[in-house]
Amino acid sequence: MPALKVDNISKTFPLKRSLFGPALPGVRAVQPVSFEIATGETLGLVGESGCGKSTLARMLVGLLEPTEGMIEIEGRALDNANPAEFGKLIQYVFQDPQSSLNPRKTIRQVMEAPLKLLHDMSKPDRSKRVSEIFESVNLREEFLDRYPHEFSGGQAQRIGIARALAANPRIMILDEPVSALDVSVQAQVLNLLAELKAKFSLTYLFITHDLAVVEAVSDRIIVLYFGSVVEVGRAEKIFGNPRHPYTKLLAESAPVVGRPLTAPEQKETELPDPLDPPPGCPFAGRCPRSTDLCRVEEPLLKPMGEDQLAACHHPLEA
Amino acid sequence: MTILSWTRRGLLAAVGAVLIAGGMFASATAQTPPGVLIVGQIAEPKSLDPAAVTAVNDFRILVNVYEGLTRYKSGTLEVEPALATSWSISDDGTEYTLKLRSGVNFHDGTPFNAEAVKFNFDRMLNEKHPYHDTGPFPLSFFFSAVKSTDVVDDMTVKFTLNAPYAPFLSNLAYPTGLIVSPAAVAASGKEFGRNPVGTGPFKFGEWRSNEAVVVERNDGYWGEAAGSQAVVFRPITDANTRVAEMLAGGIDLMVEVPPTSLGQFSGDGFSIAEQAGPHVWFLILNAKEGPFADKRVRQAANYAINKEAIVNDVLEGTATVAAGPTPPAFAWAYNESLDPYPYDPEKAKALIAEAGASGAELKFYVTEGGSGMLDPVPMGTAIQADLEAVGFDVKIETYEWNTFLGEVNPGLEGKADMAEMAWMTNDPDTLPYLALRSEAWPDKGGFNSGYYANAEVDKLLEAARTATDQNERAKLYREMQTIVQEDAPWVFVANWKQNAVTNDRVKNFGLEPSFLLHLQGVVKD
Amino acid sequence: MSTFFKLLFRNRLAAMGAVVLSVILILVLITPLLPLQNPDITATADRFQKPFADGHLLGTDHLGRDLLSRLLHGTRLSLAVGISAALIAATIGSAIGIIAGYFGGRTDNIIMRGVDMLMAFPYILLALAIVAALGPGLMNALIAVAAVNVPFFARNIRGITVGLAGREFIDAARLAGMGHTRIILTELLPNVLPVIIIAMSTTIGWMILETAGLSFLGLGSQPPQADLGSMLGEARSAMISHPHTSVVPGIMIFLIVMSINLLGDGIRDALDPRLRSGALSRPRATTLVERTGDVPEATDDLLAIQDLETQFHVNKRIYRAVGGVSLSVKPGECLGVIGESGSGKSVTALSVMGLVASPPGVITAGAVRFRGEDLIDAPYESLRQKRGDRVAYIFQDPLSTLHPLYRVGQQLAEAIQSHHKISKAEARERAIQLLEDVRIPNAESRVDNFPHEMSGGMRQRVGIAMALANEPNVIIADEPTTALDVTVQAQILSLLDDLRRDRGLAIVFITHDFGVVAQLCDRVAVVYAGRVVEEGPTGAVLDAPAHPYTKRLIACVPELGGGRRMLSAIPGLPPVVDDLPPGCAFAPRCDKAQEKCRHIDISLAGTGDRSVRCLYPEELV
Amino acid sequence: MGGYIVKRLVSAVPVLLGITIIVFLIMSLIPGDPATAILGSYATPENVEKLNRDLGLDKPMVQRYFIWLGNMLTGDFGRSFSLNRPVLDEVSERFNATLVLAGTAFVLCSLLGILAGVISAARQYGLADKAITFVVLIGISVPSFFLGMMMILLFAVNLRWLPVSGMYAIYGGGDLPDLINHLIMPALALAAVATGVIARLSRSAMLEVLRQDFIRTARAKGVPERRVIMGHALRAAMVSIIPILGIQAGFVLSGAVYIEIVFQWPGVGRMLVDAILKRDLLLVQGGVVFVAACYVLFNISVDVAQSLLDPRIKT
Repeated sequence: MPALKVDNISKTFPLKRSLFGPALPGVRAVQPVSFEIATGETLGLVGESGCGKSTLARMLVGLLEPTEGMIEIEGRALDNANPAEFGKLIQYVFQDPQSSLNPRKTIRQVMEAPLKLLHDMSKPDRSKRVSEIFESVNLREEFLDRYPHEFSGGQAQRIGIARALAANPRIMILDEPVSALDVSVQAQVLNLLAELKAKFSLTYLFITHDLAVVEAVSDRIIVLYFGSVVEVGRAEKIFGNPRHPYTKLLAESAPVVGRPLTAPEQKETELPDPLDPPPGCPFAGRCPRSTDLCRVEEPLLKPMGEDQLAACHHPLEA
Repeated sequence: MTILSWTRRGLLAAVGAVLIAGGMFASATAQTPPGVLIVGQIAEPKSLDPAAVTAVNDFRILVNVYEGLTRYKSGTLEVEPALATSWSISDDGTEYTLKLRSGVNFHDGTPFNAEAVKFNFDRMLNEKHPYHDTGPFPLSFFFSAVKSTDVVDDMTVKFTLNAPYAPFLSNLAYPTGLIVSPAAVAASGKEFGRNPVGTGPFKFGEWRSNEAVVVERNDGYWGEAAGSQAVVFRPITDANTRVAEMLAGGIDLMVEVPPTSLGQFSGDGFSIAEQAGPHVWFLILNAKEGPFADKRVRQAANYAINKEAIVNDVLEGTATVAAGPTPPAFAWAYNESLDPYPYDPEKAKALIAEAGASGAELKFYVTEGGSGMLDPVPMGTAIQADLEAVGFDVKIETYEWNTFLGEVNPGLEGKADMAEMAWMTNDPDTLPYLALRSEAWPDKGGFNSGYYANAEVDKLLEAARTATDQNERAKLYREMQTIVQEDAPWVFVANWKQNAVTNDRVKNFGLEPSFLLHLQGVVKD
Repeated sequence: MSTFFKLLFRNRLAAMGAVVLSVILILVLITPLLPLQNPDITATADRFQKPFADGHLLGTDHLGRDLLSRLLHGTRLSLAVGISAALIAATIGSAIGIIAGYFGGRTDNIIMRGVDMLMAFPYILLALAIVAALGPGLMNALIAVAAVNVPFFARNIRGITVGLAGREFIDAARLAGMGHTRIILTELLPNVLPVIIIAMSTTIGWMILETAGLSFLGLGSQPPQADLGSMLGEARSAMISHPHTSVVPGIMIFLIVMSINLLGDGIRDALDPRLRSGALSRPRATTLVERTGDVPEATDDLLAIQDLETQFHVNKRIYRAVGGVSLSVKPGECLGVIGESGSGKSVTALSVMGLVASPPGVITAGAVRFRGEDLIDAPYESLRQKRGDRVAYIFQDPLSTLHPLYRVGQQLAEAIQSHHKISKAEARERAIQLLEDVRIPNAESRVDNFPHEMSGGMRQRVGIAMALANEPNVIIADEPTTALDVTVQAQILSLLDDLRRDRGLAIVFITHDFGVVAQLCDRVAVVYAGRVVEEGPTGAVLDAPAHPYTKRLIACVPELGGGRRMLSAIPGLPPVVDDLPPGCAFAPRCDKAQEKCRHIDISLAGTGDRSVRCLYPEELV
Repeated sequence: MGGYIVKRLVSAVPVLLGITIIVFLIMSLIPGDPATAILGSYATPENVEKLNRDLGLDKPMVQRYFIWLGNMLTGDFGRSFSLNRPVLDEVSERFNATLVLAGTAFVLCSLLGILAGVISAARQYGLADKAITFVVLIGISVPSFFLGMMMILLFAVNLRWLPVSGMYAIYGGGDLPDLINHLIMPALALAAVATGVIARLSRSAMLEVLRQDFIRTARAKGVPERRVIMGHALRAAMVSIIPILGIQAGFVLSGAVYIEIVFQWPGVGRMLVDAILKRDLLLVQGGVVFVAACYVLFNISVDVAQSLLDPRIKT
């Protein structure tokens, strides 16, 4: 049984109805998406800004209600309307650690809230548990009575992780957890996350735009483009051996020491207008391999070799 | 740095512009032209239809544009001929036949005649009259005694009353009896109040809303032509602003000078006119319930209040101490032998102790202003302090005038122990008849809000009203005053001396006891 | 809390307000104990006594009552009314505002429509009508004044709440199992409270004025009770003849309202966390210079930064953001400056043209020479003429660095017109040309776009076009691609590279990304805690880093193609630059550090084009 | 843009309808009635009742509301009891006077306030800043009616520079210089508080903006400082100043009540106060609806101005 099963989940944001015009169809931020995460697995989710990765993440933890589709955790379908129910099973680590902490509350107050509200723990139990968690994220207990602004980005992110752990979830959604951090600190946090995963037998969904990071932490990776999954594959293989042209573009764009500077594409490359999505493959406008077929028919995700799926009419050779 | 020089330049320019603007118009406060008298009024008139208005403020304009059948003789409250040259009264006192002045035309050129008089009274009194809808006519009850008005001939008119009513001729002199042009009413309809036409020494010029009502000399006036070419009535509601305008030369004449400002005008350049009138300022005491149900306590209140201090200090000498319910201005009916209650707090305390009312809690209705109320809040406050000094516990509640009347006129029962009140009347009958008889308790449609009842007084007042001989009436009124003073249903506080200030360009100005403002003879250089 | 008071009293006007208000408050609190006359005893014969009359310090009013006594009792009442009205309005208004702002949608819509209605109703008339309906009296005036202010609080607080409700900690609270009520009370309220307090502190004064206004209209306290408004109202009729009776309460109102306003401003500033960092003070047109010590000699570099020291003076603390940095570029050369956040790389770049915000920034030592001319002590006008003309900047976030309200064409034209007198049409032509130069398609139509109508990559191209507008000699690019997606970043980098080669531009490229440096820069300088720790040709430094920091930093960066793995990390955190340890700033995190490293001031040393600031370098240079 | 304006206008309809209900309810709840006010001292319950019947006030409240609303929609605002003339005539005449006064005061306070705020911000902590801060504080710390009275005392009574009251000279006036002459004091007294508020908020808006990155960009381009302040910074600051102007316009309109009383200005504010006191229901209702409609319209134009200034606002 997978830890998390997502079945055709999608999100359309309604547009404000104009007074005289016809009702508009709304903005589709996430196309129907399905995937599973096995227990103990780390699934990476990469995509550029505006591809819908945060919308997807927020649906997974119940902060946004999906327009359609279903979420199952360990075989149980979740009630979409109740974030507290999600809270016990699945937790979220935010990108900006400072803004995810209430500036007017001490760290202890922040940490105790889920223990009290989700797990109904008594006061001494809570304080014991908080100490344990704090120890496991390598933070000193004296920090507990301080306020969020007294911490650096790295420390604040550890607190954010600790807060998520306090709910004792099965799954953690990590939404760009290190992109606001400096490289020297980024490595510390990534290593910590790996330790915690083993220690608490967690399942991760790791969202980022940084290919090197996602490759370093994930078992499998999903590549998202314009709200749709374009490719899924093993972490160690997907960027070295992309089947979808977009994945290849991403991999080639990342600046790498020792690789000469080239612009992988020179054209005007803007994302399609979400208010007026083009038919067919959303990437067709940027794709060097696109044909008329691509501009008419939306490609479906198809298995391409072992453990790899891609949504492309003209996939790259393995 | 550039910013500095720039802001400095900007600032200089702004200051310069203001100075230039100020300088350019500095001469604009030029003196008003000669021959044009500018009067500071206390409010915008409601209407210039005499039948439709109730305020002295509006009357001050009306009496210069209209005339009544009778009028008050200058300097008195006695009735003399005006548009009626003579009259006769039937023996039973119910038929008044008036001879009208001939050769009088309204400002619109139509002639004044008996038909016009009939039109006027029918319009007010007959609900079926075609122009009754130009009302409402709130003071029509002044003539409620009139059963019918008949044209005897072109210049003779006869009023038939449903009972003898002594004040009738006096009421005809009251502004509600001013005669309007029937043709103009027919022409303007509901808008007649803004297009007035009468027979007076001035004719209506223009009405600039909230700025001025201008009346111009009526060159076709039957009597002596007016001394001014025009009179401008400016409504200036704020007394302070009115005083400032007077000081700054924006108006030539102001009425109702606040007592505290009188000192400003004592020097050269201004003259102050004073005139006692038929006004009495009193406190209604609730004789039905509470401590004032006991006559001794009511007398004690009269002793306790330092009226001298109120009229001389609070009112700066613009009033005299009242002795009883009838003001001395009605000289023929006034009881000279009455002395006001002296200020005697000790006696007051003794009386209160005797009545067992020490420490009583009193609720005191005070108004914030209102017709003839003088300075009601300071006066009320001073009264409160005096009453507290003799051991009462007085709570003031202030109300805006209209609300105040809404509270007081239906009677004080269950609400308050005392209330301020003032009346200006044209006849000694009016106030006691409407406010002291037991038949005038509020539930019977009168103004006896303190529920005073004395059978003797009732009898005297009824007799005085129907008596046609003035000496007989006077005797009855004097007797009534003695009884009422002893019974002390009110605290008699003050009789107002109306005042007005003119600047030194205004000549021949005088005030009338009627509180009306006749400007016919006034000249301005 | 103590910092709050410290901040409050640093503001001299606020302190003055606090002192005046406290004096008034103390006087008013002890009023019943003072040997004052009864404020209600009348002595009409003694009316209108002038101030300093016998037995009446401030004189008497129109009924001969002692003005001092009435003033103090009146102030007591007015303050009580003002404060209670503010409290009532704040409580109700804030509750409405928070509910509307938090729930949003239809609830918000309905509530705010109602608020709009009340606000469209002239508030004095509303107050008047309320008092007329309730009857006169100070209590009712208080209710009226409070009621008409509710909409203002509601609006204000709603605005703040909408901002807060979208913050991530609210999401976090929901995930922690909190319900709406709990979120409103424990998450939102504590954050809105300072705003409420600020709004209240500035409103009390207003409330006192409004109550005075109602008393002026004759609705307010009942005689003989004194409040400042009714005193003013009562004295009005004697204003011309006896002005002191109105001036006394008038001045008291002025003092109270002014001191409350001053204090309110002070509280607002002190509660505003940005003020602590000096963020609410205006940055000058150029960075403040307080240079001590010798000015280094000129060199023949195109642009030379020499022993530059830039500090931030915040309160009593001094942050040495740049602690003696020397860098130089020659024409056509690209110098990379790499470091983590807080290392001082951006401040160095901004110091070049005096663009460090000051306050709090101060340049305290060193020189910046463009073709030998020192820019640090250059007069404003000569510096301005070089800005954008000879030395141009490209900044990090193109959304916040372009003016949101001007069309991009206007912004480009302005860059040219600030230095060259050309016509509007010419400037527009030039702007279009520039957009084409940076390979923006449809430049003709794009020139009339507003920045928000463009994608991030397009905006950054505009930023580059703006830097190129006057064909400068040097471009300082401060993390120009950090906010961009990788695919866009690759395009921008290659564009910059092409431009550099085509035009012989010197570029100072500031970044934290080794990959970017490796691909674009000829030389690289590694900055740590405000100083250059290593410098050399890019290839050499990356292949064989000499400073332990450089080496370990490179090791931290995951490289694509390495698969799943543990990453090496540097323990500890970068130091805060207000309290740098003596010796090597990296020593506390360095596994090779010796005792000596912590004491000696280590200089940048090396041979040829490589140098390193380390006693025990990884490689010999 | 046109669609946006129409949309805003349509959305104002329920607000205005709500206002008619509020004003009608309040006026119905106020004790006392117009008949008492008309009859004055002679108001006996009997006379009052008769007069109320004549005035049509004996009908049920809901019925009266709909009669009033229906008439109003056909342009008939009814007749004022206390002034004995059509409400619409009186209100529109008075409203002009208020517009002149409040409009001038509004322009004054906007210009002076923003200028003061900009100078204050540009010279933060300098002498100009301190001087302006002080003057501005006086403006917002003195009741406007008190300020007005003091101005009359000084400039009209003692110095005789300016006329005490009114809108035009009674004789020989009526032209623009005469109007300006009468307008100076009341407009200044009315503008004082709003100028202070606008100056303070403009100052902080400017300070806020001056910290923004795009100001640094402008400086980095070599834009002269004066243009940085008056162009880039002020333009961006206007985005937060304009809504304040909208709110202050409401305050100026309301504050005109006091000033109109003190300076005897024939405006709608003074009229409404009188009308409330005299329980002149139709006049109050009509007047308030007029003022509110004007305020709502003004706010719509503020929003439109805002959307013209700031292209980021979706129209």
